[in-house]
Amino acid sequence: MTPADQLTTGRPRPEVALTVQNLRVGFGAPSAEDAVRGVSFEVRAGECLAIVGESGSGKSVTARSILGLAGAGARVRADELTLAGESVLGLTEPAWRRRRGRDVGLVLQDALASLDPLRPIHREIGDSLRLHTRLDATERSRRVLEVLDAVGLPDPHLYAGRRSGELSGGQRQRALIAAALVLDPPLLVADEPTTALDVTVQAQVLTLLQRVRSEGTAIVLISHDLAVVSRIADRIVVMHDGRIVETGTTAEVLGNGRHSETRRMLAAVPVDKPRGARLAPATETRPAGPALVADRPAVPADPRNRATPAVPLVAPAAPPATPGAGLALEAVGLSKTFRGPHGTIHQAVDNVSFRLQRGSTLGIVGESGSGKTTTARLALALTAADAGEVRLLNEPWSTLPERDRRARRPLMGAVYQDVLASFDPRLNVREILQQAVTGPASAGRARGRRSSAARRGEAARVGSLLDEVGLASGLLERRPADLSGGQRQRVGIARALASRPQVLICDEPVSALDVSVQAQVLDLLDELQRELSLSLLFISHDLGVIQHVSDEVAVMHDGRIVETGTAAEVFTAPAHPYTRALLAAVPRLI
Amino acid sequence: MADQLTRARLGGLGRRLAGAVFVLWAVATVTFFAVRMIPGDPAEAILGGPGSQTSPEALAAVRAEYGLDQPLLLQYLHQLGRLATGDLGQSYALNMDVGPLVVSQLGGTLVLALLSLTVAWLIALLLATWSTGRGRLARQIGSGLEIVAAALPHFWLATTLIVVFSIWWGVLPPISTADARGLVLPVVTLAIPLAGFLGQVMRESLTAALESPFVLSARARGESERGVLWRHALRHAALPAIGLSGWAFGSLISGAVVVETIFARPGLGRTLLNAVTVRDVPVVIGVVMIVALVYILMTVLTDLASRLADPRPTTSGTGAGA
Amino acid sequence: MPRPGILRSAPRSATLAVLAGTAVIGLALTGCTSAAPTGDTATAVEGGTLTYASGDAEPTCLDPHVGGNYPQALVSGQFLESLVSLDSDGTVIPWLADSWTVSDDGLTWEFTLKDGVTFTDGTALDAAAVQANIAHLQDPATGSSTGYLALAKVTGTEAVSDSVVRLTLAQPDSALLESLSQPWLAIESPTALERSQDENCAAPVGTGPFIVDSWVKQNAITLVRNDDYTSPPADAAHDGPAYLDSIVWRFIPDSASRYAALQAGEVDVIDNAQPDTITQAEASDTIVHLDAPRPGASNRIELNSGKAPFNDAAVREAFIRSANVDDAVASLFQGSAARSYSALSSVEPLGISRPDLFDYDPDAAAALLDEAGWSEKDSDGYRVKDGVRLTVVFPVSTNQSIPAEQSLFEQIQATAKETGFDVQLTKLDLSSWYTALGSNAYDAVSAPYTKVGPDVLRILFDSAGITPAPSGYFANHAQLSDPELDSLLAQASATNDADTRADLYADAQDIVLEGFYILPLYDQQNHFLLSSAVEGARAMPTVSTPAFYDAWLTS
Amino acid sequence: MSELEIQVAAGVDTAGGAKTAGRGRVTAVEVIAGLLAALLIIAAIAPRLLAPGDPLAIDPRAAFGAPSWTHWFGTDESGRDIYTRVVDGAHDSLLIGLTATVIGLGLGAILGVIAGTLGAAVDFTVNRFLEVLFAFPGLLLALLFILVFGPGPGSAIVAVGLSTAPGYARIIRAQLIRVRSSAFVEAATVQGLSRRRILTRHILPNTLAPLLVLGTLGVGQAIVWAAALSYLGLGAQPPAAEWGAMLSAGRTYITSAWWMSFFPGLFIVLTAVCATALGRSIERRMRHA
Repeated sequence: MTPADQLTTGRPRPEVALTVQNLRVGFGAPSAEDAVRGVSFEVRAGECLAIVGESGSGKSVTARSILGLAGAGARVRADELTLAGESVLGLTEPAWRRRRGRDVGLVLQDALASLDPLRPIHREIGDSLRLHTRLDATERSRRVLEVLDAVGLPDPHLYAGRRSGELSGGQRQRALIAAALVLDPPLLVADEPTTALDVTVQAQVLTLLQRVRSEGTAIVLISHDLAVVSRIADRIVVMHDGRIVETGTTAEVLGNGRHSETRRMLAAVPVDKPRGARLAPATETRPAGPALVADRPAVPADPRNRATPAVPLVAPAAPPATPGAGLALEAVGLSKTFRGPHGTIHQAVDNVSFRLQRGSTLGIVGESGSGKTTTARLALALTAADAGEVRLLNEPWSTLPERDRRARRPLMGAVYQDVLASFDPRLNVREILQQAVTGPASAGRARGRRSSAARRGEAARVGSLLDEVGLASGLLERRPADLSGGQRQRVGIARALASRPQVLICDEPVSALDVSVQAQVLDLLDELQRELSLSLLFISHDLGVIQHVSDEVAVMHDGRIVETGTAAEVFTAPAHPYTRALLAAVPRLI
Repeated sequence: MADQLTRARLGGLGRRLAGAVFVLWAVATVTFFAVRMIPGDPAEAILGGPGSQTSPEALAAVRAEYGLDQPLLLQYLHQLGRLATGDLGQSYALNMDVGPLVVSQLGGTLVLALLSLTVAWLIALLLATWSTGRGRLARQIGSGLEIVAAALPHFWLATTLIVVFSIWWGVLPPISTADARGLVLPVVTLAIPLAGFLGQVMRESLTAALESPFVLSARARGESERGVLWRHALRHAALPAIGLSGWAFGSLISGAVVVETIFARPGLGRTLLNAVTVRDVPVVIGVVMIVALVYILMTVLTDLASRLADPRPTTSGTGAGA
Repeated sequence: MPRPGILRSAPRSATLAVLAGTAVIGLALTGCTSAAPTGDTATAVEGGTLTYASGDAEPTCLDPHVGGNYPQALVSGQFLESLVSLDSDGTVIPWLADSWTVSDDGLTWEFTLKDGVTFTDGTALDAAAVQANIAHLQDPATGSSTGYLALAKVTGTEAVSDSVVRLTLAQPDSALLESLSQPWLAIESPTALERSQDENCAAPVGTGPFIVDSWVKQNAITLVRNDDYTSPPADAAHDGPAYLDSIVWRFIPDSASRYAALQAGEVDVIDNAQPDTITQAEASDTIVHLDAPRPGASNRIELNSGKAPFNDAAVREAFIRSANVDDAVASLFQGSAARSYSALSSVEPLGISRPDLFDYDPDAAAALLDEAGWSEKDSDGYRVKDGVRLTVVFPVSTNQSIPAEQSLFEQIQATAKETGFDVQLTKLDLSSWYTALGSNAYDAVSAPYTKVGPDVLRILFDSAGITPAPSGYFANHAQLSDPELDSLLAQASATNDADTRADLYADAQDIVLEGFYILPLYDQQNHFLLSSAVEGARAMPTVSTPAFYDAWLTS
Repeated sequence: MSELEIQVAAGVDTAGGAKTAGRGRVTAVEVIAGLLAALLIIAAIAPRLLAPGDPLAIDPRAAFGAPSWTHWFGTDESGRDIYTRVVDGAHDSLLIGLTATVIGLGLGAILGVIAGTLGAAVDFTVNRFLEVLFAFPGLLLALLFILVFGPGPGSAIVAVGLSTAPGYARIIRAQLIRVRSSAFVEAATVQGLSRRRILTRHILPNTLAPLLVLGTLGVGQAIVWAAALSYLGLGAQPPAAEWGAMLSAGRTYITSAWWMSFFPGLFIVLTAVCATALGRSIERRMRHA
């Protein structure tokens, strides 16, 4: 980070940047339950308040209500809503407009979409100046360059003329922050500002926000990720179902969270949790009985059911089942290039070799564009490698013609990130699983003439698959589109297990999930691995997840594997500088 | 890298050109052989149909004059050769070269089409901006108007407009005039259905743009609704509609067939319909060729316009005609 | 659809040979203002532009020598002139020729040309010019059909002097003068004729009151006044140049647009007026109706007597009696067309009318059919005989029948159905229509035929007309083959005695009408609507084309 | 692009925008469109139920009657009741629209599937072919077809079918390619399903699922196009009670009897609007089903 100018202009700060008292926000019919139900908090100058909660907790609606942007159909009521010392309750739209940008700035999650992709960033940033000041064009552009320089964008003169699509993820997030800071508002609302970013970039952005705060700007940081907010938040507010369930300093909340929701969230963070440790209450991983079909049943009041975070089910040091019993999957010298749109050549995977021991988990970690998904596809033999070979259970795999490989395909299952897309939209859960159970075998048989016994057998197998992944049989007739994210991923896992595979390729299987659902799925995979002696190739960008699930780890960067080793080796004594940089950037709880 | 890109772009341009030439050649070939499938003797058609009591000598003379006595393949090659040099042949019915005829009719149609395109754009923009962000009722009214407009057949609209504006109220001429008044009804006739199509696309992308995060960002800066609309959303809304302009031109040519006939305007559409009615093959080929040429040109222009409006490198083009 | 005249007019005009001195072109005027030459030239106003909107197809060549069809005649009459003309009684009167003589054997004609006439390109009108025109018409390269046929008997020309030209004929031709009166035999500048055909087609040069100024294809022809004009026909209302500065000759194929344009004042004259607009015009005081029926045959339905079922006269009569034409004509033409009971146009003095034969009488029709063996009816209500339905295949040319006429056929179809006829109307474009006729795939058909004089009967009903020409075309659609009729018609065309001729034609018509070979409908319609601001416009007594030499615009 | 592709593209977003309306809820537009469609179908199958008169019954004395209580839509030049004829015309018009759509959709589906399944060379060829067809915009292809095969209702149907086929083909090919490269097809490969089985079980059903929507949207456009050809005198002919032909016949009398062309035209528009609304509604429901 360049030690640039002050981010702020030294504009005088009100003592209290924001006061919210009993905020209620409702949508739709007046009778409908409010999305935000009586939220109160206060943010002082130079303070960072984090609002944490899972999707649907009401945190984003709260954030937007602070800017009067809850939406056209929203009913916003509060006992008090004071921004920079002035009440903004019942403001007219023009009056709101005069305050937005000047008194409060907003930073959104996806900078690619949050900056107009058709306009150069200097225009986007200059808009605030145009709207709120009387600066002329030269003065405006001077200030824009100033603030771009301050947020650490290299060579502002060059980059100011570019559009968001022409910037890297980190650059455009800086530009977005610059746009919010250009008028030096006393309050910055940041709604998941680092969520889609690679871990190293995320660290840089958090550092930038820290600087902003240290110069006296108040920050309201919205996030689902406790680990992220723990780095910069002074105080944390935990929201659940539209209410604040816990509030306190960062240390208090993280160290001594009292509310079950807080504890759940803390327990679910995989980073630094030993291999085999449960992340979610056992009842949630495989809810017993048909009543538990939802991802998150109502938080049980019974204290016996309370989550017990970080308590390993088995001794953390216990080795995975039967290691060294042979190789499940082996890749030797895999390479793959792709041709770009203008004849450019992109080396996606470059001489990648790895070995997956039977019954163990190999985690492949890397940032976006590192080649991990291509590696997964090569392992699945969905793409032909330019060079190198993949062997399955010590027998040829990638070199077989597809026709011959088909018979061996049942040995390998796959779990996908976008699991919904991996289901034929025309099929319901029963049909999906049935097809998976029948597998390629039925192709040889006379169509539709399977014996009734065989059909009964299939139905039984489908039922037992559902049990294995903890889904109620009531979901059989539903379509995946009607299920929740966690349920879908469970169906995905059930399908992968249907052919009784020995190897499971998991490509970012939990990236799209809320942290507590992620915890359930990770627990489930862990249990299944144990029960079925599965070998897992687990691919993720999330070091925390990888650390938690892997026996061995391979770190990918620019198409190459830069470091391999046991999880313990790689995470405690990283050898490669890139691994070290990655690890340093990982947000941890405190 | 930069070199590679330049070369790739040049290659793209070359492919594009080759593609255009290919399409023109194919259009010429398809048309040539299609019209040879017409039952009856082309020489008779030239002399005015089977009722015209032509003598065998006259037929022979005509066959020789138009090269119809040569083998079909030779005729085809001759035709290609002539087309390559811009010679579109002689009209059977109009007693003049097709090239100058078609070129002389092109202007009127282009003026009509371009004006209609502009007016359609304006109507679509107005309707889209009016009906977006005003709640469900306005959106449904806007969407309903667009669907109805898109379903309006040109011939019915033209007739209805003539009845109301020319016959009942007598405010606008029902035929082309030396001044611009005669353009009003034809342009409106062509523009309204087109606006229905453009508006549907425009309003949907406008809605999508207004719901996108960058608009939220702009609002969070204190941008007014009008500012949001004009500085951000409209440009995004216009993109798909710009991409449609190539198609729009084609649909306007179809419309021109009807509109030019009803409003007695000179132009390609009327020429084409006349030629089809009297089976004046060279004129049909000529009009088809020139329309294909202009259409290809329009799709290239459309692509360029799309790229200007959306300089993002990932733009996938419009696919119109390509 | 308006009727594209290119196609329609070719066969009609191609046979428009005029018989000696019998044509009387009626000029009926309706409406509140007279559009005929009134001699009221004192009040004529000079200047102004008249806009004419034609519903006929745009000519492909403005030189009526080339081809020779009605749309060409319509416009070329404004800038080209003929040697002679007809007055409103049908008498031949001088035009470019002051006088003429014919030898006793009828084989030599001498025409003395008007003095001091020059073509608008400065070329003088002299005997050589007439010779050049006749040569041009007879040159196969010109591609003349109408003029070529009209001059079929002319074998030689000779310039007796500068102003006297002599024509030599192979056989006597009492129709020569009428032929020469037609616009398709107009005299053009020999200098201009030497240009390429394309150039000449774009702007023929004549002696007329207007000059072709420009022709924007598919849009308009602009004509400007010939300020040196000296050669009006003998029946013109004034001398010297025309009153109008210019005429814009537009092509508006759509009849509703055409009328709307007239109503809106965008144009001053329209042709091919539809019946409903005529009715509206007559109710209006700003639009004047000019009715100028064409000579020749009446519009009629011909019944194919060459094959079943119409080879049975009783079935033909039954069909005619089952068709309610009167009500249909009244409703569709709203008084703009009178019912005809004749084979000939009402302007033909030798035509005879037999209203008694064409009553609508479904009972009589039913009785006739019962007698003829078509006594049973099938489930659809159509008559059958020996398992065959009583079907009348009726191809309709959309180019030759205006919409009202097509509706008339539909009404005939509907009324004939009540008696048990299954009339199958098929609307065809001209080429398919000819094909249907040529392959004898019709039982009834309606084909207009324009030809001055009762000799049209010989073309339509002589048994020789059944045999198709090599191109497939034939005129005797009724396929009437009656030696007695053939002989009557031959005698009529040979005789010089007017009374005998009239009797012979009357007998011939009786055979046609009493044999129920045709169902007459009305005269060939030819209606113009004029803005009431237009004064002095008229239809030429030759082939009813409009003439604007005497016309002027009231301000 | 084609009209259809626009309708489809717009429809997708409309369906997205309609999410506020809820999945299963029937909107007012759907009710109206459904009722109208039902009436049109009744008219097409059993016209006498809606209009007991004879559409061909003439009554010269009642010709050119303005709309009145006895003749809701007025009478035409032969005194025929226009309401009866419009009802009666539903059969021909819908049949023409449907047949043309089936032809277009069938051809389009064949071309699209061939292009999407038979390899790159075939895809390339079909694509070039479609490009060439697209260079005959709109009515041009139909006019050319009619030039060759002569005018008439049959020609008009095939001509409209032919000129809409490229649009369908492109939509179907794009859909097929989207499906082919979709994650669930990949998942099926991973399961070890054979190419043929993936094609018949997953790719084709998902590619052809939108045919119903395409067809419904397309019928409206096909009716308008066929009517345009009839109007130009190149399709169905009067006195056939086909709407385009009726409109064409009525246009002659437009200055004195506007109702003769107004009502048939109105029903062309209503049918097309109805088809669009229904197509969108089916689309939305299929998406959420």
